Amino acid sequence: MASKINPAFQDKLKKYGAVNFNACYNCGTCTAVCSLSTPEESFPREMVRLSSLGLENDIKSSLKPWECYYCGECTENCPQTANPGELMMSLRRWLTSVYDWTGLSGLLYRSVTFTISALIMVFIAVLVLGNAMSFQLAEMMHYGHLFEMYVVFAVLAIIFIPNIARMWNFTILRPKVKANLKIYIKSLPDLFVHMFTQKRARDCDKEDNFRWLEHFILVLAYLSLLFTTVFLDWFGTKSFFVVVLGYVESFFVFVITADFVSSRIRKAKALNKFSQPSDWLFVIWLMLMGLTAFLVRLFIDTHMIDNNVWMYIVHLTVLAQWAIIIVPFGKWSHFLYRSFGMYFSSIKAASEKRKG
Amino acid sequence: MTSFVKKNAKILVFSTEKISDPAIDMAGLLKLHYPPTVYTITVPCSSGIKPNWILHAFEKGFDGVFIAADGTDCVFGESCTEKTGKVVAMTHEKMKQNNLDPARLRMAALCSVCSDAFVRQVRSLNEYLIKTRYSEK
Amino acid sequence: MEERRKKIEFDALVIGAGIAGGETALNIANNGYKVLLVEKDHSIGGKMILLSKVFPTLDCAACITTPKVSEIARHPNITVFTESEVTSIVKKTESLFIAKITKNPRYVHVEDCTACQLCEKACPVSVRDEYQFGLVGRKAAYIPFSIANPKAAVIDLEQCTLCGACERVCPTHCIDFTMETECFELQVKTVVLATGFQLFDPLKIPRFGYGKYKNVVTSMQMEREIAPTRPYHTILRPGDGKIPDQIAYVLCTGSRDDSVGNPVCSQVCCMYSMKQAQLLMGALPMADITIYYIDIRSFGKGFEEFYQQAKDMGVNFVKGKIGKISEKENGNLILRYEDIQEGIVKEAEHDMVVLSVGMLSNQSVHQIFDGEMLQFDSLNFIWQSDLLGSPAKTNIDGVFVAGTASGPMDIPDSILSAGSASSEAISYLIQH
Amino acid sequence: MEAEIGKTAKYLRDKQGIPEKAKENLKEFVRIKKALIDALKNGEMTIPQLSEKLSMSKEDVTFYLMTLIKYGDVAVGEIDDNDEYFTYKLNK
Amino acid sequence: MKKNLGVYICHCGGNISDYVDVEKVRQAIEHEEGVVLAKTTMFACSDSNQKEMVEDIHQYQLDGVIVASCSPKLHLVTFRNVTETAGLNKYTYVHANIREQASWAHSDDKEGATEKAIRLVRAAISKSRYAEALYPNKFEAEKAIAVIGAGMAGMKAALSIAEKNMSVVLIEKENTVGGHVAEWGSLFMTNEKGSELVQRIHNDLLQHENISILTGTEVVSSKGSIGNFTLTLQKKHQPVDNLRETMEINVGSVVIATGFDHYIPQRGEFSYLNNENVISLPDFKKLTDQSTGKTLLYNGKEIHDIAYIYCVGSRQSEGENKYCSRFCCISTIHTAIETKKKFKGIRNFHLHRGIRTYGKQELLYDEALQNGDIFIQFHDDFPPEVSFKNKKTSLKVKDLLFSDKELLLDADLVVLVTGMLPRIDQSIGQLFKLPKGRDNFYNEIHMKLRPVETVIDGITLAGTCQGPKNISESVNSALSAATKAFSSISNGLVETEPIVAEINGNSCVWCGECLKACPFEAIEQKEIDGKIIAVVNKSVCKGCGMCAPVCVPNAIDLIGYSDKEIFSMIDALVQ
Repeated sequence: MASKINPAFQDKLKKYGAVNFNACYNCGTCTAVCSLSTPEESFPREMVRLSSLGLENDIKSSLKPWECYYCGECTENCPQTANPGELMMSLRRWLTSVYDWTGLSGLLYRSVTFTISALIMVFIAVLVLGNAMSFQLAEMMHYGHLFEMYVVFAVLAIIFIPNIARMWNFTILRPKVKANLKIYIKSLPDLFVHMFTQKRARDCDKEDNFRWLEHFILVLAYLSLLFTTVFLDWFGTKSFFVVVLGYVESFFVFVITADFVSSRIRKAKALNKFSQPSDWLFVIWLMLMGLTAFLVRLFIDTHMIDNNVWMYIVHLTVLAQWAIIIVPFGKWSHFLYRSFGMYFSSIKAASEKRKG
Repeated sequence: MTSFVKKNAKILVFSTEKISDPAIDMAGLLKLHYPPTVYTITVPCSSGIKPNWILHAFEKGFDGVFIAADGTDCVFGESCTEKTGKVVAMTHEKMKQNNLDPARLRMAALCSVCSDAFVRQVRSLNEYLIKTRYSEK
Repeated sequence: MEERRKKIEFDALVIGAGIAGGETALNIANNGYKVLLVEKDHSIGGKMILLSKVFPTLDCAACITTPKVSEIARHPNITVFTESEVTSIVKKTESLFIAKITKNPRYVHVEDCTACQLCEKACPVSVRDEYQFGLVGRKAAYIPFSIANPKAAVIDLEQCTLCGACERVCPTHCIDFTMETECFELQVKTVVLATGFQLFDPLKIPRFGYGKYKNVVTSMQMEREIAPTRPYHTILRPGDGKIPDQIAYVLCTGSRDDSVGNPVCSQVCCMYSMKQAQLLMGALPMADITIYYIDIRSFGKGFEEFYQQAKDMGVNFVKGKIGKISEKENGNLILRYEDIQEGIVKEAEHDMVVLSVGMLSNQSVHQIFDGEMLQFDSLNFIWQSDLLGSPAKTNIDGVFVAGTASGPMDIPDSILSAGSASSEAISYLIQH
Repeated sequence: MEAEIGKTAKYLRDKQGIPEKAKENLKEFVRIKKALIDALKNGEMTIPQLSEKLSMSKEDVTFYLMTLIKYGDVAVGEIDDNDEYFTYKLNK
Repeated sequence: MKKNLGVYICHCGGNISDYVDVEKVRQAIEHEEGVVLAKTTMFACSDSNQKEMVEDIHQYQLDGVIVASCSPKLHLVTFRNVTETAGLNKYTYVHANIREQASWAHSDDKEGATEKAIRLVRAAISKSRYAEALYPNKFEAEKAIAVIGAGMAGMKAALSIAEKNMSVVLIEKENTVGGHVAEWGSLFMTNEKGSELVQRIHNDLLQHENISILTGTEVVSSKGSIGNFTLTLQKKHQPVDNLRETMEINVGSVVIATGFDHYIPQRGEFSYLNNENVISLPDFKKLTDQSTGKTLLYNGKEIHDIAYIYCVGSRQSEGENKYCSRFCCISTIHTAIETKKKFKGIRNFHLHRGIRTYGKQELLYDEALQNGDIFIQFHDDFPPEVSFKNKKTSLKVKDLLFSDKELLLDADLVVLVTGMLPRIDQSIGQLFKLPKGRDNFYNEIHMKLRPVETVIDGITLAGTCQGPKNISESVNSALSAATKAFSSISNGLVETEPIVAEINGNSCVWCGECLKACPFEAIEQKEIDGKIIAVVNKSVCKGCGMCAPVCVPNAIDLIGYSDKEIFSMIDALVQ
């Protein structure tokens, strides 16, 4: 079927951070140097081509952006400095906004003003709520904990489940991928393996596994910290074990994210050269999350918290911003979409295979 | 006639200044050996070789004649190939009339670095001539 | 040193004795002007004299270059300084340039040397031969190559053990280790820069494995392998002496590549690769040749027809630039690329890989101008101040540029550019 | 002139000595040349065979062998049945 | 016949003497008829031996010299110069090659090599007996040059000749100068306007007194050869006066700069002429140059989306034009960039067959890409389809860069990127009998050795009449042609090689075979003493000898290669 070219898409994509990708003269170096690219799934040049031609539907139905772990080799070796790595990143941002039924995701990516306003509004809301409770620590911590618990389910139910359904619609249903339930079940392990191990990232940079390891630990630390605070009530627990666990988890979270931030500042690698506001937001808030949680518990254990309620307010603000803005609409969601991307792509592969 | 035992046929080569002569020179430079009874007369262009020169050579005792033609490299234009061909055809005709084996005259286009080809050509002509002219001796 | 500077006077100074410089010198000299032709190498004829055959006519490079070169060497109005460098040029007045030239010692009196090669036989030292691009050895006392001009021995003093064997066998006593650097101060009316280009060094692209994998060679090395004055007895892999039968060409090695600082096209690589492919098919009838390209640029007279001819001969053209090369145990190479037409990443095995390296600017003249400075373009080629109206003019009145010193060019274009520069120089000499 | 014609090398040697690099290089070449020529005394060999026998890398064998052919010490023999490798022998 | 011959046999420091017994050679020939001196020498080419040869020539009153040494390619000229220094005519010198063709070629057979060397020297001696003194053919040349065609190449050629203080006649059949370039707007690489560039060069031309510019003038006939051409010029018919003015000019050399024609697409080729929104590149360039508004208007309609279809009339697999026109890729890309800069809301779509922006032109290709221009490469066999429905022009194309995906686009304007054709009016070529190449452009002698000269001495090619070129390439070629034309006649004399064909008037019966064989038209029919015979025009003959074998009465000899010389050599080789 013939597709209509739409050059206007180039400008749209640039708002999501894509740099210079239209300089591509289609030599294929990026695809050839990419260690994740295979004969079955060759990228990123195809995505660059689709983006230049503005074939939105093809991009929407593609899972390739999620298969890229941005090692930056394509960008380093691109003879036209067309930055295919950053294009793939931008496509992920754009896809996030396409999957998101609320449309907020796109606004966050495209507009810094909107992002800052949203952050400020959450901060004000925390202050207003705090004021309503006369800044009583115990009460605030109680409602804070309840908020944590409900927000996890709310985000999942209201935002993520519909969005992932949309993603499934774009990538599986509409392209008419024929897959039966057996395939869906059989492919399920891929979802969890990728979600928790990010094992593809290891293949990404074969010589240097450190980044993957850092990432892996961060994911584990973050998820278990979430579990520890929400379900084990870290701030309220008396269990020595839980307290220590929380310390260790939050320590890892802020140390590793601090390292990420510093490498972004140094722009050491190709993948760090073109950071967008959304990237900064993600790592800095994650770092703040770890740090403030660590400090809050430390204040509790050193009995300083009663005289330093502000510490908890800071933590709660960061937490609320994180949970309401960054997790559902920001870069956090990539973590989920990427895992589902791998899942869908393995379903696709299985159905292809069945077709012969 | 000379007294030494004849092992090789006497071959006269007409080569050209700009094209085939350098190839023959290079055959020497690269020490690609060929029979020493191969002698070269250099002319400007292979299409200027007269049939009566060739007949004279046979008459005086040459066993074979080889024209190292310019081919399409000729500095005087592309018609050289065709004209050299005509000279050979004319000479073959006259050789038949004089009861000479036309195969004693051969022609091949040699580029200016075709040393290997030259050596191959004269060796093969030499073998042919030895077989046909000296086998009974 | 200053006081020993010999003063000399010419009408024109031509720097660089490749084909462009040589043609320029001949044109000027044919009109009765005295020309000094300065060449830093031991032999004139530049890079062309080292080539095998040239596209699209496939006539041999030596057959074209050697008559030109001997015409230059013999010309009564041309003086050739080999192993010499111009160290400074100052424009004093309109049509008066003062140039300083350093002539390095060759340790052989060229006029007495008969190129008998006895010194070469006697010399015990063996080092890599730069005229064969390192594929084979040469002696420390040597004749650069068989069609070099001047055809005379050179002593490589850096590698020489000063045993004196060459000197003892030399029948004409032309070897002289007491030779020293000579310095000249030159007065000329006009200057032509024909300093040519430099080949891209593929070590700058580590993922192609040049230097590490021995069966990855540059196109210039392959050029030597197929030239009549070749380094080996036939075409062989330098890694183990095997006759190759699956040869790959990697186009745009160091051209059209911003990541190595050379974003422009070198104009000649597509064509010379196709030419080598055709010659290789002639020499190795069983060999398969594959050319990996981005775009085939066969734009000149007879070039497109040449491209079609290569396709008809069975040269395999694949659209897609090579991304990485890796080596197998047997010395064969795995090339990874995206087949652009199919959009699929593929790997192909070849037993020899030729990197078609591009042309870079030669920056040797960049610093020599004093006073009025010479200008260069963004790629450090000499800037053409009136590209469309007078392509040979530089920003300095009376200084002209010929050949690849102003940008990548093939041989016919270089010769035309030399014609243009000599025309400007002659006009300048007549007018001043 | 201080140096006598035909003895200028000695003059320069006395004046500035011999570069260490050149001496090393000559020693290396003489050693490899001897090894290759000794190996070929027993009969014709291919490059992979020589490489194995002398425990030298194939590219080094190729380089030095080709150099010895150029200098006239070694000659080219026959090609093997697979049309892959030539054998090499001593000249004369 | 010469009497006193001197023979030198060279050792070449062992290169010859290791395999050829040079002393035996010397002994074998020292008693040959006429040989008064036979010497061996270590290095014949050495300075000392050259000096000795000069002395010998004087002392022994030699009138012929033979050196048996290396290939004549190396030292023929050296020894010719030695004999000339000694006062002999250099053509009396004969060279025998006993290195490349004896000692080296037969290093496996010393006896055979020596025997061969003896025979080669004998043959050289035989030839030397007949070698006559020859003198180059010299004649006076007209010190003026005609340049035909006043486009960029012609104007620059004329200017460059005039700068060398030689008179030039610049002839242009149109009424204005500047050719195609004058019609163009901004030019690539410099962004100067075509008309401004032409104006600039024209002003320079007008500064020179020794240039006459004849516009509206055609060359109708040509006579003569290098040094002395007579051209008949005709003022083009003007509607006002019925008189057709003709004039004759005499020049020593002619520069042909007749340029090219644009390819005109056929009706229906990509809907050309069937759809008013399909135009050629030259027309599009004119349109953008002449439009002054903020938006680009064509037929009153705003233009935003422009599709360029490349290689129209070039690289044809079916048609006649197999060649690449070289300038069109970059010209289109530059035009696209300029159009985007000049007008609002322009989007460019390039439908090409591989972009050929060679050299620094690549930077412009990059700029176009950065501008967001879309490049789609189509297969040679699947050209884009142009359709016209509901007043909308749309294109369908399979993209080779994207797995042959079929793409659709709407375009307000389709620009056919037309290539260069050799001039349809070939009258100048016919007039001068210029040879043409496979592409039908005029052909040079040799692309690398003599890229602007033709097989007709005195006629050089400048610019695109020889093949597609861009402006700076045309100018380079024009200046090269100017240099060659100027150098050939600048001293007022023309010299040609003395080795030419000679016709024995007594034997000639004029059958015309030689005229047919001659590739240079050097043979003329002449009546001498009431007999019609063939004569050789020495200034045109190149000495190939092609006429000799075809002469039925054997009346033609090439000087230096006469029957008696060749016979004597054969005799010497075989005796």
